[in-house]
Amino acid sequence: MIANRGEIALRINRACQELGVRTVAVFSEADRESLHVRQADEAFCVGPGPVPRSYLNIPNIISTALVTGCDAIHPGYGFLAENARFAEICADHGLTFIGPKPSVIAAMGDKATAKRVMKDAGVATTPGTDILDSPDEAKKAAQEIGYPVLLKATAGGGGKGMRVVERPEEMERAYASATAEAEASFKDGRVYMEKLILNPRHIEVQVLGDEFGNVISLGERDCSVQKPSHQKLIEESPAPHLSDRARAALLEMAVRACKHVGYTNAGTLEFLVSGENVYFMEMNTRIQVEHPVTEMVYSVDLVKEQIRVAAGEPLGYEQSDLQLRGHAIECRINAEDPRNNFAPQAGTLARVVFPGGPGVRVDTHVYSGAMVPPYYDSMIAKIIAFGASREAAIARMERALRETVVDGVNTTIQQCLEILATPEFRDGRYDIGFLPRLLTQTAAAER
Amino acid sequence: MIANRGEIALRINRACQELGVRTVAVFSEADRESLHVRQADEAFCVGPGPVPRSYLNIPNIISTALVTGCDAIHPGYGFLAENARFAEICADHGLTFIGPKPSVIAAMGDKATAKRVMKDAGVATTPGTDILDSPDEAKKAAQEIGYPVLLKATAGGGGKGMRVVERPEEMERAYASATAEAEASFKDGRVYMEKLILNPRHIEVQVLGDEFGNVISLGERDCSVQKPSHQKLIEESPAPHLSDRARAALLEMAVRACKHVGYTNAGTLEFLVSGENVYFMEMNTRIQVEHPVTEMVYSVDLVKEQIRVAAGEPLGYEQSDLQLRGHAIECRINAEDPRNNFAPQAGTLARVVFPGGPGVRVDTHVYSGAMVPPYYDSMIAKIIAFGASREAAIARMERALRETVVDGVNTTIQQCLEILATPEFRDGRYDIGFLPRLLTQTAAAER
Amino acid sequence: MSDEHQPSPISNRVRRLAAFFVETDLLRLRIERDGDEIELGRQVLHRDPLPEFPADLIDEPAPVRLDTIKADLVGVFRLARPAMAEGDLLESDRELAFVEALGIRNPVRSLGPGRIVTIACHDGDPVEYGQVLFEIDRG
Amino acid sequence: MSDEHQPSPISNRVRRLAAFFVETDLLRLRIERDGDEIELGRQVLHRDPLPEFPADLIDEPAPVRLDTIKADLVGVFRLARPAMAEGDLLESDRELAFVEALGIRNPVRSLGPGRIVTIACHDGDPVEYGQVLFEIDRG
Repeated sequence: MIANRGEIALRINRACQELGVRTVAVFSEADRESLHVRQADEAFCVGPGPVPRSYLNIPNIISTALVTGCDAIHPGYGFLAENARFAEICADHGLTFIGPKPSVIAAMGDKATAKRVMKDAGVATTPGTDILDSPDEAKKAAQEIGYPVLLKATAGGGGKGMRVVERPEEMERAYASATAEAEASFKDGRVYMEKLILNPRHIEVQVLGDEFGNVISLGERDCSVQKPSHQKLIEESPAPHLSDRARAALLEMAVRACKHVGYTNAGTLEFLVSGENVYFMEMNTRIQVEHPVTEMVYSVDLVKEQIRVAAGEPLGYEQSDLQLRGHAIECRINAEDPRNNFAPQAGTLARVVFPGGPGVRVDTHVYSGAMVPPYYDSMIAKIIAFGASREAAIARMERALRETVVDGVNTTIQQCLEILATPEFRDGRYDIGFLPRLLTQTAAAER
Repeated sequence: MIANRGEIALRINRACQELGVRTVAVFSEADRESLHVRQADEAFCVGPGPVPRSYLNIPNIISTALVTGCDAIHPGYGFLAENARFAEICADHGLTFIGPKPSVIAAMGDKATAKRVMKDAGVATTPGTDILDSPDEAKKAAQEIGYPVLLKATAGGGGKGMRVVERPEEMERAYASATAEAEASFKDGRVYMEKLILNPRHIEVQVLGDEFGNVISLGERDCSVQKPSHQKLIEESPAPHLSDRARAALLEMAVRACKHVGYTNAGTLEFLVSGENVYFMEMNTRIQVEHPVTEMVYSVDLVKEQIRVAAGEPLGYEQSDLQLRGHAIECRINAEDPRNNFAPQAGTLARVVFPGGPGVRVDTHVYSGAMVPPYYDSMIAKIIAFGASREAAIARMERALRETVVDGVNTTIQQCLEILATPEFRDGRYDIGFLPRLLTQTAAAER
Repeated sequence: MSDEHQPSPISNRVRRLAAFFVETDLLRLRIERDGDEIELGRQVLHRDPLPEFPADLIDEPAPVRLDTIKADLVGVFRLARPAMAEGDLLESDRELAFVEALGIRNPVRSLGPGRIVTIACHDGDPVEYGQVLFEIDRG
Repeated sequence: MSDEHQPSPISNRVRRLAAFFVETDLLRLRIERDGDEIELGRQVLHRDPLPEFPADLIDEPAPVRLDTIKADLVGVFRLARPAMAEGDLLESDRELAFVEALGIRNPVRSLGPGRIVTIACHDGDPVEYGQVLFEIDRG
């Protein structure tokens, strides 16, 4: 069963169809006309539009899997993908959760625990603390680590419950608002502290593990083009200007860490990279939005591997089988208004035309006439371009974006083209501060 | 300038955009809303819908190139692509024709001449004759070659002016009707004779040559899934069950032949293959519809190479750079009714959804709401699936075809799925008689 | 590359047409000429009293106030025992069936009296959220 | 997974509605109820003679018979000398311009008398097939 919606539900359905696995889709009342409903072998409505009543409705999702006789549940990303309790409930009902063991999800889901575990495995982590009990403890810790520091929610994600603290006198207020926001967002107000690495690159490593203790890494992805909200917009593999030494260190650390925790299935270790310094940030125990760039340069099918590994098969590849070839870039096409702080857009799409031709992959659930409901993530398509070189991949992405037509809502297409045209991006010399700086410049120029 | 329409016009536009070459499209009044018009940098109407008045209107096409300041003309396939006179006219006006020299086009365009030239180059050809002057000469020749024989128009193509003759007493009538049809179709009634190879496979070799005498082969394509009209429907690379010896012989012959005639740019040598016997059939001096399967397994961009070579650059690849990887299959999505002898369909398309995800390439000029005019080739899209193995490519193609929605006209989607499901196709043991036999069986079963 | 049309002085034309139109008893008037198109219409005006409108006409067939009872969770549909049949009268609110999900029997009640018009599922059917289980005529 | 409706006895209902409809002077009658929709209509029947239809009405605005002269080949537009201007009167058929293509001057003629309303291209413009070059008022 596919416990998700949108493009990732289609992605999973594709892998299943190619493996000859029958699929059951779940959908909300708002998604009745969505492609993932049409393309699955069976489809069950599990609730109304709002996420808590449908895509997070564990009883209805489990019940659907049971009444349709499913063997396994693929959670995609978001929603229930990193919910250890959901993974446990699956197991309780004899359903295979396609992901790592619940205990591993739980350990990695708690960021402070994850850091400690990684430290034990010999992985470099950002200087920082365990969970903090008070603003005073925070102040003392910051003194040791050195300002600026970052307060982060241990249950966090998407920048929620995160505060930059540059001076001791800001700590009291920052601590209060970070814990309050974390409590409101995750029902878990606990926060910890990390040294703030100024304008690092966000580089992540894709890993795959099976139940026989085999773990392989599938290179890295540079995801430093992020909106001010820290959401990724453009990703690429391999990361430009990453020294061979830094790359080797990253990949080796990732594999070592996974073996240490007994990691199975697909996962991603996110690192901050500043010069030759590499700091483990967090691990995502699921498939990522940006997995296709890895698939293109390594000629693998990560979702098929997830399904195979979950079925108890050994990995289909050994490390030595994997040969990096060419360069791949992904642009996220979101129904958002980049000129208005990327405000999400809902509505009915008029004409929709996606690009084609050589080296272009499109993962999308929308089509001419499709509805974009207001309840969900604003991403409506991913366009991935492959090229023999980074330059060729950029040129191909530019022509692919120019071919793309999405009428009816504002999108990030033009914003992506603007980013691709900048000298920083073309040179591959950008960090996570790049897009916010570019947006500030553009806004200033327009005033 | 792009002197074509439909998906190949888009294909050429994509290559140009990625190379940073500005494009001018030409279009007929019937194609005003077509994607190739929208995506080119400039677009000029060159005449009304019917082909002779627009896409074959040489004065208007040349004039468009001149008034827009074009340097070169890419003719695509069909229309003016193998018109030696057009290539000469381009040269006369200082325009680079993106293809081989006019003399080579002319030599290969005359099938009897082509065969003689190939024979000279040491290429195995079907036992046969030069141009025949009378039915009596034909009878005498057939006696020597051995029945059954094939009468073929020297200017021919698409099965026009072609007749199977199984017995001497049929010769008189067959000769008369073949010459008459050839005269009517090509204004050239001359015919020649070939031994009829019963149910051979149609295997072709992709070649590329530059102006420095370099010629490389890019493997072969099996195009044996042909409609009763001899039009290809499904193509794949590599050809299944082709022995290493036969493959090596084919590729070596193709390169030798091209060097012999001083071939430049992209071309295809078509062979009939029967067991270990290989017979040269004809050479197409242009890009082929099915070129994407070669692009996918060799990771090359043939159209970019065409443009680069025509600009006087050396080939971007040496033979040793080319590594066959995986398997690719193409299905042609035609606006045709397979249950009614593949009768072409025209009309307005309603909902159109093309497949996406890993390993799937779509080349198309249509979209939801597009018009399919009655004047042109009925192909509206090509879907190409790549897989690590032939089995993986077939599984991927099946899921891609099941994802595809083209409402408003009959298409070949279901027919392609039926073909992919047959034991003959799955085993890779099919010849050019396969699809006609399948259609006969299906029709019989439905009666 | 495009035909440029002079815009016609359409407002004057429409004004005159409208004056003509109100003198007629036409309900709709539509004139097409070249690319232009004018359509005029009005509400129905009855000069004579209408023949009496048959009162039951638009209420045909005899009005049933149909309530649908839908599944509010995913599970397996089971009829309550003793099982009801289509056409059965319900004196008051009662349990008609239940949806079995994760081992729990979630009752489906009639939510008042009425007549069962349709039982839309068979015993043992898997049902999705929002699926119609019963239609009940509230009379 | 789908709502099953009892089909209503629609034919009987339509028959009764139709009987009612012919007694009225309605041109169209449309009844919507729940998902059902019935529409009845008839040709316009005039009981009284129509008021006289103003003869010039649909010919408004003052008729200009505009001819467009289009390019019938691709090339470069050149005005003939002496050059015409918008507003110029043409006594008879004459050469207005030519389209230069592949070194040949292909004349563009006015095809009769009239007044030049628009010269739609500038001297030296590349023109495509079917592009409007002149608009001529034939009076």
